[in-house]
Amino acid sequence: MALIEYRDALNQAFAEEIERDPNVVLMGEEVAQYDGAYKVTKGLWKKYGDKRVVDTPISEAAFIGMGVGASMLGLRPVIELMFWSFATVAYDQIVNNAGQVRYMSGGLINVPIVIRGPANGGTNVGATHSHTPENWLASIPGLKVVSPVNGYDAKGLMKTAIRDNDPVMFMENTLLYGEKCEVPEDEYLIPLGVADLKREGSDVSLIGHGRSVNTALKAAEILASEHGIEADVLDLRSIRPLDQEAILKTVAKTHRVVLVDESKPFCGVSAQISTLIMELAFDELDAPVRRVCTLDAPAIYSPAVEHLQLPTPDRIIEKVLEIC
Amino acid sequence: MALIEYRDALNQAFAEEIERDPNVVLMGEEVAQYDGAYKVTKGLWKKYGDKRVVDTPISEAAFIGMGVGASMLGLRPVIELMFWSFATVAYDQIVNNAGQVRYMSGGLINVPIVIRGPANGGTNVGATHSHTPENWLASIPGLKVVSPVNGYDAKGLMKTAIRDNDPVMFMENTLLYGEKCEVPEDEYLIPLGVADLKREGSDVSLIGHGRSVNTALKAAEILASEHGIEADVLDLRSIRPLDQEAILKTVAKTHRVVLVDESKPFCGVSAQISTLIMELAFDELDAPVRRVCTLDAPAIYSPAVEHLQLPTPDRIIEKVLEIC
Amino acid sequence: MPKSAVEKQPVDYAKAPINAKLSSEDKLGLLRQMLRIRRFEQTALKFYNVGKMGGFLHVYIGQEAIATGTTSLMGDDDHVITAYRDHGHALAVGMGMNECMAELYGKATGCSKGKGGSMHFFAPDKNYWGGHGIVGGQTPLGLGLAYGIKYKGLKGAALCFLGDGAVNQGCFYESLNMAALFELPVIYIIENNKYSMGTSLQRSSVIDKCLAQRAEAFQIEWAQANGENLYEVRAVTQKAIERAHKESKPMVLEFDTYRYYGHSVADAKHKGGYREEEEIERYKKEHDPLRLFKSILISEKVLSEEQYEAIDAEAKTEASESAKFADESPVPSVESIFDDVYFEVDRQTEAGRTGRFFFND
Amino acid sequence: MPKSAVEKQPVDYAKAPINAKLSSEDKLGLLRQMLRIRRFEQTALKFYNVGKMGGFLHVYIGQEAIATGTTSLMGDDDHVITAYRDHGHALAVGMGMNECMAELYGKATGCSKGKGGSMHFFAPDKNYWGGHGIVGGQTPLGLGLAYGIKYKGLKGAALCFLGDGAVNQGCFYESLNMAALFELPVIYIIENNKYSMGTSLQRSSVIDKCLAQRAEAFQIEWAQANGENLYEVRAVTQKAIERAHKESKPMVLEFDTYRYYGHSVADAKHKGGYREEEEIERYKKEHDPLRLFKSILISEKVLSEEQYEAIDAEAKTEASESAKFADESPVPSVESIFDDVYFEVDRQTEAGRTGRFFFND
Ligand SMILES: Cc1ncc(C[n+]2csc(CCOP(=O)(O)OP(=O)(O)O)c2C)c(N)n1
Ligand SMILES: Cc1ncc(C[n+]2csc(CCOP(=O)(O)OP(=O)(O)O)c2C)c(N)n1
Ligand SMILES: [Mg+2]
Ligand SMILES: [Mg+2]
Repeated sequence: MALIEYRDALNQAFAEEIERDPNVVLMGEEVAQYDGAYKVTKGLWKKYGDKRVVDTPISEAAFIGMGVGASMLGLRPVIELMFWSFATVAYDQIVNNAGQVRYMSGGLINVPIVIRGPANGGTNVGATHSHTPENWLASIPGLKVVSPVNGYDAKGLMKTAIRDNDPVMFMENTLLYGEKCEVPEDEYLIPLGVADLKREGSDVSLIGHGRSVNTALKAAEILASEHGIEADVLDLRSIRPLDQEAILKTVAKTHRVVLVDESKPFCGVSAQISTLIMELAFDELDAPVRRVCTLDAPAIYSPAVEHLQLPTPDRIIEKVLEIC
Repeated sequence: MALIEYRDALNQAFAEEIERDPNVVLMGEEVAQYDGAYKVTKGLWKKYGDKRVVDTPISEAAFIGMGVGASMLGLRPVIELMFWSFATVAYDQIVNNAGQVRYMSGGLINVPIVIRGPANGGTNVGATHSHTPENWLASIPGLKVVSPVNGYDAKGLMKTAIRDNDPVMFMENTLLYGEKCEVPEDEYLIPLGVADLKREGSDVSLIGHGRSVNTALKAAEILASEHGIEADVLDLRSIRPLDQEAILKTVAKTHRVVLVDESKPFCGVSAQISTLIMELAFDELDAPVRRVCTLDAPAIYSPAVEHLQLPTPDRIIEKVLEIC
Repeated sequence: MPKSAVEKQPVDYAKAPINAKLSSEDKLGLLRQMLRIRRFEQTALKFYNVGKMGGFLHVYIGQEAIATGTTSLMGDDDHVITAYRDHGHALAVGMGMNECMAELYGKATGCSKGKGGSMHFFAPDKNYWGGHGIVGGQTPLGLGLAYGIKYKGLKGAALCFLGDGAVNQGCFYESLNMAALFELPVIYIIENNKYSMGTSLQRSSVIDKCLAQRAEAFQIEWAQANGENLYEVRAVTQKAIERAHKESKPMVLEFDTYRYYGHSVADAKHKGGYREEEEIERYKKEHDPLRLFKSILISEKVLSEEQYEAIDAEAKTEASESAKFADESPVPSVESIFDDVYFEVDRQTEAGRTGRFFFND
Repeated sequence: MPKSAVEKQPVDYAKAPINAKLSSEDKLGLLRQMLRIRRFEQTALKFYNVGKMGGFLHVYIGQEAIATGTTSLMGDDDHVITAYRDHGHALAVGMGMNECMAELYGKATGCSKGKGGSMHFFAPDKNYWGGHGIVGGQTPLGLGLAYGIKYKGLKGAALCFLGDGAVNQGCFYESLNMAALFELPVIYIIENNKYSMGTSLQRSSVIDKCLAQRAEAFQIEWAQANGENLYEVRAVTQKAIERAHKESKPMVLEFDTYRYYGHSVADAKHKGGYREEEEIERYKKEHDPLRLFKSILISEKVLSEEQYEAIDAEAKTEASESAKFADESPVPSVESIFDDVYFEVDRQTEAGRTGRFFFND
């Protein structure tokens, strides 16, 4: 085991897959010579050269479409969006070309690409740079969506995503890139569609994905120490495919649920999870499912305020106490 | 009262608002000289000329952004997307420029535009042309989303949308354009955020928007005649703002809910409504909320099959019988 | 508008090496191909109008020389992608009328299992990548095909077709810049039929000589030619393909052409609306690629009237038989709606069996 | 790379009518404006580095002559819109340092109430429409400003600024075609500082003479000029504005310029990474717009060293006072997060009181 940063865990995943499969190519703005805007691809261009690590102009629609087209011929492009927010200028290429071409060809084609980059608020970069598009994209059958909270998961899921034969939207987080965790020296993979119970408890279930899992874990510690409430903390890790069994299991165990989601509440991932529980575990519920989401407005810039727009341990605890 | 088609009701709304306000201008592909791909703007160019009704090149990003920019100077562009599916090539202009500029300017700017066009499946035009983006767009604070089921509502809501000082995403339906209904001769407006109870019943609540309301009404008739079940049929009409009171009222009345939604289930509008009921009316429920959505795959072309991918009276009845 | 090509041009282009080397067999094959496209679509129109199909039907008739001429030059590592007016290209690359007609009928035997429809024909085994409904959306995909070809070290080209209206989608210019920057062997072929739905070229684009000339902004070579003359199409395209193979350089070609029918069958205004009936008639009379090539082959003594009739009869029979095949084919099952969404699910791999993929309760 | 402008060019451009008619007052005003931008940003940098601000800070230093020169020509019906490197344009159109600095601090007294930050300054009362973070996203908005001006029958122009990297966003070309087609008075001004983040122009764009020349593809007039010389910027821009006012025609201008600091403060690689320290030093020494204009005014006997020091001191004081103002200003309340989302809600109109708008339970 080595204690490394989230960004370096991803970096290892890229290096290993580049060496394993000659069809893997990284592309995006500043990913090569500049080492990536957030240094996630640091050193890879130096090591693997122009063919495997490619800088692109600021033309997201063209280079994502290019990746999709190249993948139809068997390449495995791993395409960085400097921010997932910039998916808005390449939306047609993602939704229609990556997402629908297999279906419209009656299964003759598959699109083995990964589109990756940070998708989070909380860094004071304003509304245009703080979108959390996991609900937009997971709502589209044909796409897969992954959102890991730590380096261990990020590496294992990224390697799987690169080997997956369908388009995987991989959502990272600039607030997590610098966080460290233990990552094994030996190769490992983590399947998509398998949630991870990151904390064991029996009184309430906190369910989230991405950075919200950390917030939930913080809340869980306070709930335990100050309120004697023990929380299950379930990390979905992948949103589509979704680990429904793990969700139903924790609901059946605690009968009380608070969903934590750093995206917006309206039609957010939390709305889908809440609905799923309603549909499949209604009778297990001793109380209504509660949600703690990002406050429902565009991301505010003000550093003094934005961190309070995102879910906080306090808001989670408040919700938990309402139903426990 | 006159019995006219949905498309003509919209046409009247445009004509009346063009005459009322010199800042109203219609734009889009084929809206002028061609009378609109679906004849919704028929005769308006002939009558009002080049200044008020404008044909554009196939450049959605540019002409929607142009409309947003012009609206900042006080114009009231009503912009047609030949299909709402084409919003994918103008997504940044809609989400970030129409949707976020007011916020990022601290309220100094407002964007009084309407973006309109059909947003529906069921016409055998394939996956790329059958998107139902109401969940994508309603998930974005800053945007408003409307989806009327008949000509009367369409006219009243369109006139209100044009006068509204925020960006309104107006979602029509090619399967409804030809449907007739009674529309008053005298001017009338219908506010956004007010649902309409289209049928009265006390046993179960069927809630939907757009064309799914017609499907719900058909199901309600069969439920009454064949099963003695009387359904409330609530038409949301506008999705954001949302008439929460009307939803809670019907839930408190029937205690049983089936949501009908022609969009996809994952993070769809139906997921948001289900979650809202969970959050605010959990104790009113005698059974879990059920959903009838479009089958969760890209839109299939096959005319023999696609109509079965959308919600049908049968599937609604099946769900109702599960909980009644 | 191209001057009628009948009088002069054939002479020159027939002499172009790529055409000079054509055997009589080859030439008759090219004629047959154009006839097959026309008869296939006329048959499709007939059955569309009696309700055998749904959605849109965008007919290619009038433009046959372009798909036929360009794709006739393709080698093993050359690839094609186009927009929604895709029947001609599909047949030209060798797809069968049966799977194409069945697709229009929305049958399980269709090339896309009835899931794509008229706008979405595909045949990867024939290097044919569709068939795309979003205007301009295929242009970055064409770039990607070229990227894949180059990445794999193959000598090939990606032929990416688009219309005169599609040139105003921004991703096309993003693609041109990247094609030039990365030196990718993509050939953008603008089929300029003068109209995008009801909008004439003049009302949608500001240009100097032609649309292809916009390539100069990105230092890309371009050429404009008469798309009604199959020899000319082949000669001009051959240069671009050679360039792509030898130098891995992009190029933009523009072919003048014309569609005889409406934008789609729904298009009522195309006659006497946005274009004069007289204009349509003139094109049919003076600029028809089939008439022209027929007269050329007859003057070359490669073809006789009788042969022509025989080939035409064959094409008609093939077309009506494909309609019979389509009509008798089974429709997709409702369950099959969930197939072909995810590769891993279809193959029931470990990945495809892990987690939930579809969310109808 | 522009040859040092010190030796020769001033002579000519100073004589341009638009500059010749400038009073000494005016000239000192222009110098003051450039100095204010530089001192404001240097102060901002200082406090950014001690943690007074969040997010990005894109500094304009080195490019001051462009925002100052172009906006100095604006009349009542001329409008401006730019990208995220927007402090210079904001001050140049007359925004106060206080509201700008307070915005950087994320304070309620900021021009956008602390909601927009560095990339999103706005002042509609000064015809300044931002401040936009999505590269190229402002180019259709600029088109729309021009559309609004023309629709209202006003004689005005929309100045829309973009970077040398932003030219590769497709919506820019869609906008150019529509600007030409509809004859809209939009002037696209490319501030070519040679780099988009760490990518040199050569690695992102394929061009002939310059980026602006791409306008030829749409039959739009263009001009390239030296952005370090305020007189040159004014003279060249004036022609474009006149054209816009008189003929309602678009134009694309490109100004050679250079940014002394990193792309944003986060950009560590800009020195010795993607560009040589020597290059940066040379630009500072030989191509600095402030130095240049100062030397011009001194040679014109309009300015003395003492005056310069006084104006500079003023600017520095104003800047540090704005930092004090920002520091002492209140932060927005958490409740205010829900303000400024919907006009109707903010005004509590009937529409704003009907239905639910926000969805945190
Ligand atoms: C992004 C997008 N906008 C609009 C449409 C609707 N549409 C389909 S075809 C077409 C006209 C295209 O004309 P052209 O590119 O000249 O091709 P042609 O039909 O003449 O072959 C339009 C506007 C679409 N499919 N996609
Ligand atoms: C659509 C989009 N893609 C990428 C980015 C990230 N980004 C911000 S600025 C920038 C470089 C732009 O360079 P240029 O246009 O030359 O302007 P400059 O920074 O030099 O003023 C990039 C890639 C973005 N904000 N928007
Ligand atoms: Mg055309
Ligand atoms: Mg630059």
